[in-house]
Amino acid sequence: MLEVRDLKKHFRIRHNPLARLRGHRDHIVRAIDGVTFEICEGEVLGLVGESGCGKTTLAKTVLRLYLPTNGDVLFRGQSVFGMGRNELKQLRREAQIVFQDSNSTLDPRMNARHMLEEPLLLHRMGQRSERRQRIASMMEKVMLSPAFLKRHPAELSGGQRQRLSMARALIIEPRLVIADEPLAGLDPIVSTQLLDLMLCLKREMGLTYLFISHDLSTVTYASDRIAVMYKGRIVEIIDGERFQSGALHPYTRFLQSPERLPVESEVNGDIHFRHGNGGKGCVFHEKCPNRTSICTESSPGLRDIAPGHKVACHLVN
Amino acid sequence: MERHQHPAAAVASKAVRYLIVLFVIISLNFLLPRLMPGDPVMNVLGEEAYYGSPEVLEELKAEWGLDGPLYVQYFRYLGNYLKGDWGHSFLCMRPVSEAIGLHLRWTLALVLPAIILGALLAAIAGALAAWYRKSKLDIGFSATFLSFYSMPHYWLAMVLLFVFGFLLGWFPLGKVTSGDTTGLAYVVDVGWHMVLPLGLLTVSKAAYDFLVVRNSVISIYGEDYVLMAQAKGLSQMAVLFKHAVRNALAPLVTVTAIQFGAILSGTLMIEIVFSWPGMGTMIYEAIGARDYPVLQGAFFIIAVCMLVANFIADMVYVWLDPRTR
Amino acid sequence: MKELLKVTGLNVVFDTPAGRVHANRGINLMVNENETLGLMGESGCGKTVLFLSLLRLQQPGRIVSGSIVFDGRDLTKLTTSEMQQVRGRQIALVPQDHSTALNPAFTVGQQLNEALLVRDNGGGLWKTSLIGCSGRGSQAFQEEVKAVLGELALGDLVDTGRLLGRYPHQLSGGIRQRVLIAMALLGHPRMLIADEPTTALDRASRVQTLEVLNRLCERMTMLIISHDLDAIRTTCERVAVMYGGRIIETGPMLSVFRNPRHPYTRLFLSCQKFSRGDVLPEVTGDVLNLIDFPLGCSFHPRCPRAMPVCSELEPAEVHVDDTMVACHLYATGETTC
Amino acid sequence: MARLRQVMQGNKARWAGIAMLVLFILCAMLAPWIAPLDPWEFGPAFLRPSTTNLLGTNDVGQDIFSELLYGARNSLLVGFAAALLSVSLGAIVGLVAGFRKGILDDLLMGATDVFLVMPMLPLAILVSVYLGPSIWNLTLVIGLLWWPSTARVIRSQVLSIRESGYVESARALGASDLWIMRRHVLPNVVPLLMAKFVLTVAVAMLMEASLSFLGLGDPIAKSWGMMLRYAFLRGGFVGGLWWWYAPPGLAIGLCILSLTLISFSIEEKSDPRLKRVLER
Repeated sequence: MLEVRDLKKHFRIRHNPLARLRGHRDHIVRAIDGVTFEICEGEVLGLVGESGCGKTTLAKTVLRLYLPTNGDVLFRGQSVFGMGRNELKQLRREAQIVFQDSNSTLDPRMNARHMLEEPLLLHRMGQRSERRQRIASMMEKVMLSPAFLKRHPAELSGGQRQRLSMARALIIEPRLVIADEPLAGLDPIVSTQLLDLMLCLKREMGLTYLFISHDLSTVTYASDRIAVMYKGRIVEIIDGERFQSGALHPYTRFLQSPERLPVESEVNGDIHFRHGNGGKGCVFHEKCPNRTSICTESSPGLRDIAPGHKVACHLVN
Repeated sequence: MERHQHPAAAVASKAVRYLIVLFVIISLNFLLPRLMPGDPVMNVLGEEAYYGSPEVLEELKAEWGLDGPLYVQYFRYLGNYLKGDWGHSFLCMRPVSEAIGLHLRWTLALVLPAIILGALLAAIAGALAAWYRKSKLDIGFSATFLSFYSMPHYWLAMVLLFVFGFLLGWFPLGKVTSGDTTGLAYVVDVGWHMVLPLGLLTVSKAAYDFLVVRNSVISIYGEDYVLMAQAKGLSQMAVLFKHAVRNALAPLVTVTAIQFGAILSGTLMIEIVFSWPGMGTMIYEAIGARDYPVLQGAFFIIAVCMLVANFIADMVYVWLDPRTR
Repeated sequence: MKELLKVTGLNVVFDTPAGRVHANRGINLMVNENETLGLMGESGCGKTVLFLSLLRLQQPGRIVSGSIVFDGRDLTKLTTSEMQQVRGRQIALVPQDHSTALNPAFTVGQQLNEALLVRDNGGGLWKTSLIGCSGRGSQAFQEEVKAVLGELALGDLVDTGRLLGRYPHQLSGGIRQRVLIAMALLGHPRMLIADEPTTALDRASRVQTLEVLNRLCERMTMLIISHDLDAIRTTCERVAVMYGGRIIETGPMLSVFRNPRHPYTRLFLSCQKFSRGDVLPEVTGDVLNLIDFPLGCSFHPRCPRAMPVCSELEPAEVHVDDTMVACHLYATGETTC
Repeated sequence: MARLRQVMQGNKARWAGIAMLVLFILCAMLAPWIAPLDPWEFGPAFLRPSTTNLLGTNDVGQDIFSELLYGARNSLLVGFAAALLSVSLGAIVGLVAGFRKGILDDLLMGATDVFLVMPMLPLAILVSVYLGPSIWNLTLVIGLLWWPSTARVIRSQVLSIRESGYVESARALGASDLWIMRRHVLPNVVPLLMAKFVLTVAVAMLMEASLSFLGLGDPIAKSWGMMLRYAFLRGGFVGGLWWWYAPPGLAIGLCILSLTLISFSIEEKSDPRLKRVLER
């Protein structure tokens, strides 16, 4: 359904001319640095990685909210970036995104009804009465009582807001939903409830998910396949069932176990998470417990290890 | 996308921007008399010269750079301005730069202390009002400063003069000194003359700053580090004046820069009421006599003052807020 | 074991434009000397207000009734200046959000120095500002800070001198978090309150912070507020569960984790440790808001085992084995009222 | 109860401001009907306040109270007209610059920066001197010089809305630029524009008064600034005739106070940060 081919998104941190004269080079943040994967109709692909690894950029680039530096995304075989006006409109209908922070992604001046009506108006779906009906049934699906229709985002709890965000994305009946950390910042009980709801809606509406999270347990629970991302690259893709026991990449194993890792000397300037390393060496080599000389020199590509299992590591056979 | 800048580069790029502004101001000064209705020659030279004999007029035109094509005039003008030759005042019969030099210091003598004292007053009052929010103290401060903020400065100057000068006779009715004094006596005399205008300016300047400080302290009050400072065991006053006010200073500096024009204008106006021999009085007299070169020179020098103030504010801001470094 | 902190019947309310918020309703809590107590509960259940009340920093909330006895003194009866003596020097706080808890205008060194000055000279404006602002100070200060940072596994990791000259925004989250712990420790407090010490951190820093806390809890009294089960499991001897402004279950950590009694505790724990293939726990209803309480037990609208009595009577605290539960399921004749 | 009082307190200032402003506007509109005398008619000079001349007369015997009522007309007119001009200009520049990033934005903001550091009063004096004294020239000068601060504020607001999560989410739903402008940007900018307008009216009135006081207003037209000028110039001030110069100054001050109160209350309502703090 969705094919991502060698997608790259680099942000250029610009300095002004004077700073450049003083030796400040423009540097490039490689937020996503060559990502390839595909999502099949009806599956849930989980994407895990720590905050700052490029997950959100990936989600936005896939849906053409950012233009990529390189690479292509095919939606049903058609290039997302080559789409014309009408095709793009169709894409916006069929592929939706639920953002991480429902607090800022809902317009503070709109109430729930207006927010749910906006997508319908944008895609010219239904007459007034039909829209009303759709809104009511969507509210029911996400377990919000009709009393909430008049409320503004500030008057809703975090869980309710996130459910409203879901409703807003789903009301135009998309096929693919990219959920960017939908459970982040929610309490365990609320997030479990929302996870349950998301999976219910998937079955009910026949959706395909790209489920992005930093929380291993929810991703493991919900996903058919899991992709692990580190510093703008996918280091491992594996079936959800084999994830717990069969993961091979050292970074995935680090995520799974509470082992201690050496931390880079943080006070010496390198404060922010630098993405990628210009293609030299494996992205994980600085922290990898079992690196060898080849790891610092060449960057490993994703290789098939077993059916449905790809790893980007020199040391895995 | 965020742009990261080296502090020195930031300062340098600011400096470049200000140079451009300076250039625009000089150009504006050049263009205004030529664009405005009426003959530019008359606009620049004044009526007396204009209606004099034709030969003298030609001579004056050449002397004043009004002959030749416009672009030649322009470059000559630009060169003169940068050299410090800003024209000749018809009213007091001397170079504009000299007249301005005489008056500017008296204006600065009022403005600079007023800014510093006003900021201090505002910082203390604003912080206290924010801390005891919605108390009588807060309401009292807010009402007082708001009234001062709203009333025209020169009108307040008249009222003050009437009350403290005429009725009570505590302070002199204007001017800088009462007569021939030297040394310490002179300083004391000037100080005595300064009390009313300076006090008025200080409170006016503090009026707006007060609202700014109060608002920023209130919002800082909600920050975690203030809670943390309290949890550390600092006293209320230490939390307020060390942590909260320290972080309210940066917005205060920004506001001072933005308001510098207003405070300067306020000073110009009250100088007239207090017969204070500063730029305001000079401008007032020049308006009456349609002394265009003086008005243009005054506009130029005040603009330069504002640029300098903005530049200083930028640097102080960087110094105050480590996050901008 | 000696009791260090005992909270009895604490009620805290906030008056907001939307109505009166009952943030804490009759909290009973006890922490022994050298014990670590974990406090769990969802956001909005009143746990933040509870620990702020322990330091009397709950403004604009008001302590309506109840007592907070710390080391034999009732904190609710102390004057403001006496309370200042308690803060930092008796009870210290490690706040939740390391990115906002340090003042952006001062260097790390100045802020650590301030903690020391408060401990030695008191928290007055002059005593802390005149010397406190002026740089990194004396040899003794350097030594002491070095020792504390060493204890937090920061000593070998970073150059202390450079760290002290840095501003908070120049540091990574993990380092900031440990600077905050160091700041709390410099006051030599008898008890440490850590609010969600591991939530806002990346994985590596989280592991390290847990190690640090684990070491600290051997020698200190601590109150750790978290819904990170790993954090509670590795550090706490006892846990308390909070819901709707009340403590609904307390007991030894292992006993509560293995055999949760209150339906809410069960739900809370099961929502965090499900694995692939499990059926997700059924959750109905919404988060409680602390203004309009349901009659009876505040959990009954979401409770899978609610009984008729639950919507009528507020359950009393009942002791079952070594744990205390506030639930009608465990009520025996003599304690219902 | 405490809550009610709180709400009242927040609104009290605004209602006081609105009431005062309405009173002034009524005075201005009804001046010909409520003014007891013709303010241009000469009579006995320097009369003290009495029942016929409520505030006495000036140096040429014109009734000060009637002058005050008629003065409100010009002062308010200049204020509102100049503010309308400058806020419209500023709003257009700000919206365009904020919405069309790139070279146009750079140019517009460059111009705004230049204007922002220019001393307005001296420039206004200079232009007025060249243009000659007239109410309309004053309005034009103030209106054309005062747009940059509005442009700045509007642009930064538009920029922050554009970068906000909810605009991104609308974009993901397929919204066009025009849609986002209409449905998300404008509704969030309007309260700010209102606050700015009210504040600019105050600034323009003060400016008008100052320029008139300096002798750059129309000498025949009645305005509060002109009244202050004559009171100062023709011995009302030196002679201790407080009823001459006190009322116009007070009128200007109260008018500005009322406008300031109104603009603060609009700003407070629309600034969620301040609101959050207030609700803590």
